[in-house]
Amino acid sequence: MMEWGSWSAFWAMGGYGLYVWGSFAMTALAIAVEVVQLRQAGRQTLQQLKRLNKWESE
Amino acid sequence: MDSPPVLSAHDLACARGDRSLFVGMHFALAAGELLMVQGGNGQGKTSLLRLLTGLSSPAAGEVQWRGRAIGQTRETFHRDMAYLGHANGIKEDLTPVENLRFQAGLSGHAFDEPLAESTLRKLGLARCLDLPARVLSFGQRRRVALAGLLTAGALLWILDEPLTGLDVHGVALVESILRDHLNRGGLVVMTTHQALTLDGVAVRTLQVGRQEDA
Amino acid sequence: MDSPPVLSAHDLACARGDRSLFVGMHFALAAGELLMVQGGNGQGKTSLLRLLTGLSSPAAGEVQWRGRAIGQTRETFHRDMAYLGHANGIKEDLTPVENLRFQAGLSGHAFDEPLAESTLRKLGLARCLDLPARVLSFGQRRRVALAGLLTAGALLWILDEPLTGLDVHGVALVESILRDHLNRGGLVVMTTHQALTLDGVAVRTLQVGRQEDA
Amino acid sequence: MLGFLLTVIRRDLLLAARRRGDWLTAQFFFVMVVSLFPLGIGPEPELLKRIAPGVVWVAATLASLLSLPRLFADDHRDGSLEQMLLSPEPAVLLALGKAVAHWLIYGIPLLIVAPVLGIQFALPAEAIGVLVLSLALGTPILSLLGAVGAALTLGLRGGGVLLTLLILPLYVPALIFGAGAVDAMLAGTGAEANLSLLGAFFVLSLIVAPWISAAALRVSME
Amino acid sequence: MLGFLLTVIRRDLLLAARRRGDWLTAQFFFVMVVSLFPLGIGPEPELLKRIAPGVVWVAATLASLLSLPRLFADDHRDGSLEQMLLSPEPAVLLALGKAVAHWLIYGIPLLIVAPVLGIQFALPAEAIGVLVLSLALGTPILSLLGAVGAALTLGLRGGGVLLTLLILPLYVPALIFGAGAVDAMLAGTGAEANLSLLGAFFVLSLIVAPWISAAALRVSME
Amino acid sequence: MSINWYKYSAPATFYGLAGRLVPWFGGAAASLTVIGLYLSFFVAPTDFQQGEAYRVIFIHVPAAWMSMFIYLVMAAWAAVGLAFNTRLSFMMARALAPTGAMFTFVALWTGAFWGKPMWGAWWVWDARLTSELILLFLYVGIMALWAAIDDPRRGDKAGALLALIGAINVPIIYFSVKWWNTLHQGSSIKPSGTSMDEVMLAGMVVMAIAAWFYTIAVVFVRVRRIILERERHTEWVKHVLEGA
Ligand code: HEM
Ligand SMILES: Nc1ncnc2c1ncn2[C@@H]1O[C@H](COP(=O)(O)OP(=O)(O)OP(=O)(O)O)[C@@H](O)[C@H]1O
Ligand SMILES: Nc1ncnc2c1ncn2[C@@H]1O[C@H](COP(=O)(O)OP(=O)(O)OP(=O)(O)O)[C@@H](O)[C@H]1O
Ligand SMILES: [Mg+2]
Ligand SMILES: [Mg+2]
Repeated sequence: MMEWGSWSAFWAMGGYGLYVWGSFAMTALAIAVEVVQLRQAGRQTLQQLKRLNKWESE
Repeated sequence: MDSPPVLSAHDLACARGDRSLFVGMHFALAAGELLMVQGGNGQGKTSLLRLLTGLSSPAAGEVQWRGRAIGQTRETFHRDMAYLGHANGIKEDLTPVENLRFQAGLSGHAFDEPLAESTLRKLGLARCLDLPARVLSFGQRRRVALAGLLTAGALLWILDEPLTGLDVHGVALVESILRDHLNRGGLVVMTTHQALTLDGVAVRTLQVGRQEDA
Repeated sequence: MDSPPVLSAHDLACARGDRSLFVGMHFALAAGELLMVQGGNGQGKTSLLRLLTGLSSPAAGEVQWRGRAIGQTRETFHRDMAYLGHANGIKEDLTPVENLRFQAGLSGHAFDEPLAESTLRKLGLARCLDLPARVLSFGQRRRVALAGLLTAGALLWILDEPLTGLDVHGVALVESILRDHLNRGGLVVMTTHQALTLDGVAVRTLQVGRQEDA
Repeated sequence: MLGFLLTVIRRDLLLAARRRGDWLTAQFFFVMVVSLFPLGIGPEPELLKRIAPGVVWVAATLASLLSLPRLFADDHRDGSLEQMLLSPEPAVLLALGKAVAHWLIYGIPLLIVAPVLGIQFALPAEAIGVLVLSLALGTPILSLLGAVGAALTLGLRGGGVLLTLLILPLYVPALIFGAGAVDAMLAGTGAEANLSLLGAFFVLSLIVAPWISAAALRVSME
Repeated sequence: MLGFLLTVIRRDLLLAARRRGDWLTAQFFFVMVVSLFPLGIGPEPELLKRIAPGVVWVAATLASLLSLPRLFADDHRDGSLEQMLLSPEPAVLLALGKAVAHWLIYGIPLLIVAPVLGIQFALPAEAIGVLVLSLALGTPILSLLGAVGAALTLGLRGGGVLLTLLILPLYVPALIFGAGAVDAMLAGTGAEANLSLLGAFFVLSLIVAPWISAAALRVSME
Repeated sequence: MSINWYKYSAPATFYGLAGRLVPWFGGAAASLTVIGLYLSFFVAPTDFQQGEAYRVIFIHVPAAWMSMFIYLVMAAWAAVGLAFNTRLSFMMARALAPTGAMFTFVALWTGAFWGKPMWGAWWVWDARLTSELILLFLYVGIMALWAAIDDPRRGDKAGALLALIGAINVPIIYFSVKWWNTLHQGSSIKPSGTSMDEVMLAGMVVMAIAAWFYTIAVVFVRVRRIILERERHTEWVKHVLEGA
């Protein structure tokens, strides 16, 4: 905490906490959503393709 | 053994634009009978069938269902009747099964999914159950419409050229379906320009318009 | 007396969605010959015909017109070809004559009004010349589309179930029209599920898809 | 009865949902139409605030005009409208169900994005509240009256004139009361008067419009 | 070549004449949108004058959006689009002809009513002149780019709304330059810069858009 | 079995290659993000004008850059696909769009969260802001078009055409900065040099590179999924599926 005397000062961001953390949080959220969605879609696709291929080879 | 007429037309007349298509048409149809409406292109077969369904109203005369004018007994009549027109009445964005589900819902029956699927399979659509109707072939779409007819469980079928676009297997299938329906005491009013072999069932014919006219 | 092929397909393959309809299809058609494409509903006849017109492109292989791929000689090919699909391609708001007029304009011929009228009359539409196509019957609209085909004066006709909705007179008329066209050295590729009597002309058949499948 | 109504609604919703993200598309549509005005008019916030209610309301009207012609036309063309009219249930339920489904598809997304649009135009919070309220009362009117117009013009040649002359003037009161409510709020005079007029108009349309649409549908099918 | 182009145009004009209602809807919408603003905003002449160019331009954009979904859809459905693509003439002429016909049907009437609207908003005469000029250069852009969107969305569900989503971003420059020209005139800085940008954009669209629409049409027919 | 199926088609080769690269790019993105965040919060000094609020810059600017750059890359892939009809190009274009839209959204959001303390409004109709909003519309439009078309071949081409014609629009919108007097600040990194504090600049650049690596990793994962879907009838995909 070289610059920010304390954690609370760090979170307060000189009174702009809402705006700074609001921005960073939304960015983190957007990235998290993208990554999670990508994983789920990937897993779903694999399952679906396996099912389709099995179904077709019958 | 004359059974009483279930569907009858009395002195029916139809005009489209300023052309009179037919006047004074009479017929009576009893349970287990098929009425084959005959006539060349543009003679007024479709117009007649639409009168019978109640979608349009005649210039004169009336259509009766169990002795009452269909306008007065609309609800019962529409519960007992199923119509297949030149248009298939299926939604292109829905799969065959979904189409049947909504048709059932709209005509107020419970939907029996296994029955619907087996009907579709019987009609040769086993490989198309998951496809939207838009990508189906012309004949396959007609078959979906026919499946809707079968699952509707109606007593009276009004069919406007049901064979359009069907291949030979399809035609044979429709013949056997019609035979079953009639043997179970159903009624059919239909048109077609193709030859149909329907032995063992009571077929009446009705000529619309002048015969020599194309 | 083997005449050289005018229209030929080489190793054609077609896939719709993730279903392969046919692969390795070959045929060659000379002047005066008719190719009857056979197959049940949904086997890929329409898909094949659309490949032949150039509207869609094959997954593999190519279609040749006078020995050149149709993609390379598109203009000539489309000048020589006329297509009638499941849809009629006529505007409902225009009268039959107006429809033919614009069809001629769009395919770049001069429009011959007396010829167009006499063609329409020959097809049994004498009483419908002043009606917008919307009020015509199903079969009458198909006849208008056929009249468009006749007035187009093309060498190659690609016809997808031209008999849909036609009455018996209509079918006979189409038979005689086809015979004339072939005798004049024209080519025809067509499909139909109805029986057609075409004696005295060279008919080849081509099976699409598996035969036993509905 | 209720089952039939619900089936009609569910069917239209499913058809709309078939194109994934249809709903999202509708929302972006509103944001986009509304964003056009500042582009044309210029960026001054005071000016924009003044015109905001009118702009949002015009976007709502446009969306309904863009989508209404297809309300019955698709079903008419593929023959399923015939089939629905041949159902034993009364046609008025069909007309009502269609209008409700239309509102769910195009009205609700507008309600959801309206606050965002309000923020873009720097409207104060209570004005945004009134805006949403006015849309909640007003967009069903657009769907209900629009269904009448769509049914009347179905397949009719030159009937479009009738639609225009009939429906757009009917939309005008909704527009005036709706935008007026927000304006009044901004001007500090209270939005109740406008909102209750809008409410009355809504109840009236709900009672009358489905019957007229049903009758018009029957006529169009002849 | 020219004969083909003229046939395409004449055909669409005839069809529009048969269905007069359609284009009246768009005109009526245009006039209505523009006339509603004074109702919603109040009668201050200075304010109205400020927003007039933007409002007229936005209304023109929206009116063109109303009519675009049907540009190719009807021909697609009844199979005549297939027939036209099978013509020996190049598809780019078809796309161009369709866009020109669209402009004749929907653009020209806008030009005709625009002066009336200008007077309603108390615009000075020279500003009205610039307004008409900007519309004369700009509405063809709307038709040309709109044809691209219409071709891309052919046969897709939710056509109108999806179409809007696709082409409104493309309309933005026309809107900015068009409304900007009149604004500049009102501000006394001269409209030439904006008008010439608009002109350049028009030429660019005229050259590029028909090719892309033609390609999109072919893709849609596959 | 040691048959190398991957040799047989370009997407197959790429599938394997992308799979091997993903962890590297992902790892690099993560470590650069950590470094960048450290620079942003613990090294970069407080701005004398804006106070701490300026720290939004460390995501705002990289996100804004990425949003535009990804669009151009996507349009380039689309053009390549249309010109040479290469399947892989279309797949790349499809894989890029969601990430581009995500960065556009982030740029808008962070801009709004910066604008509120600085300008006193969440949103103003400034040229830069408006153009970014329109960029989002372009992305969403293209994705909506792709989603609306079932047939992949048709969808590829239609989306590519739209991406291309939209690309013509991007510079036009972008330069509209000049036609309006603008509240948003102009480019501070110019060919002639920079007007910015060096630490700040370093933080921004590190974050931007991290964003790039993240994009590459995510796009590779996505394109691998698309490849599998598209090529599911080929032998090599069946092989892959059995392995998975
Ligand atoms: C929703 C609102 C905003 C949007 C959409 C937005 C958009 C953008 C875009 C597209 C860029 C990249 C421009 C370039 O590379 O030249 C950018 C850069 C930048 N923005 Fe924003 N911005 C917004 C709000 C703000 C605010 C409120 C501030 C500060 C008060 C700000 C400060 C900056 C700075 C300093 C840059 C870097 C410029 C450079 O160095 O090139 N932005 N913004
Ligand atoms: N407004 C009108 N003016 C004049 N004639 C009309 C008008 N509307 C319809 N017709 C004619 O009425 C007839 C309608 O026939 P309908 O559709 O019932 O024939 P159809 O027997 O079913 O023929 P198809 O076998 O071709 O299906 C057509 O001959 C049509 O030309
Ligand atoms: N996206 C898709 N996925 C799977 N199958 C598809 C897809 N699109 C089309 N098909 C199938 O491709 C076939 C297309 O057939 P086509 O229309 O060429 O048949 P046809 O031989 O002309 O039949 P008909 O005699 O009924 O006209 C149909 O079986 C249809 O189910
Ligand atoms: Mg008929
Ligand atoms: Mg077919």
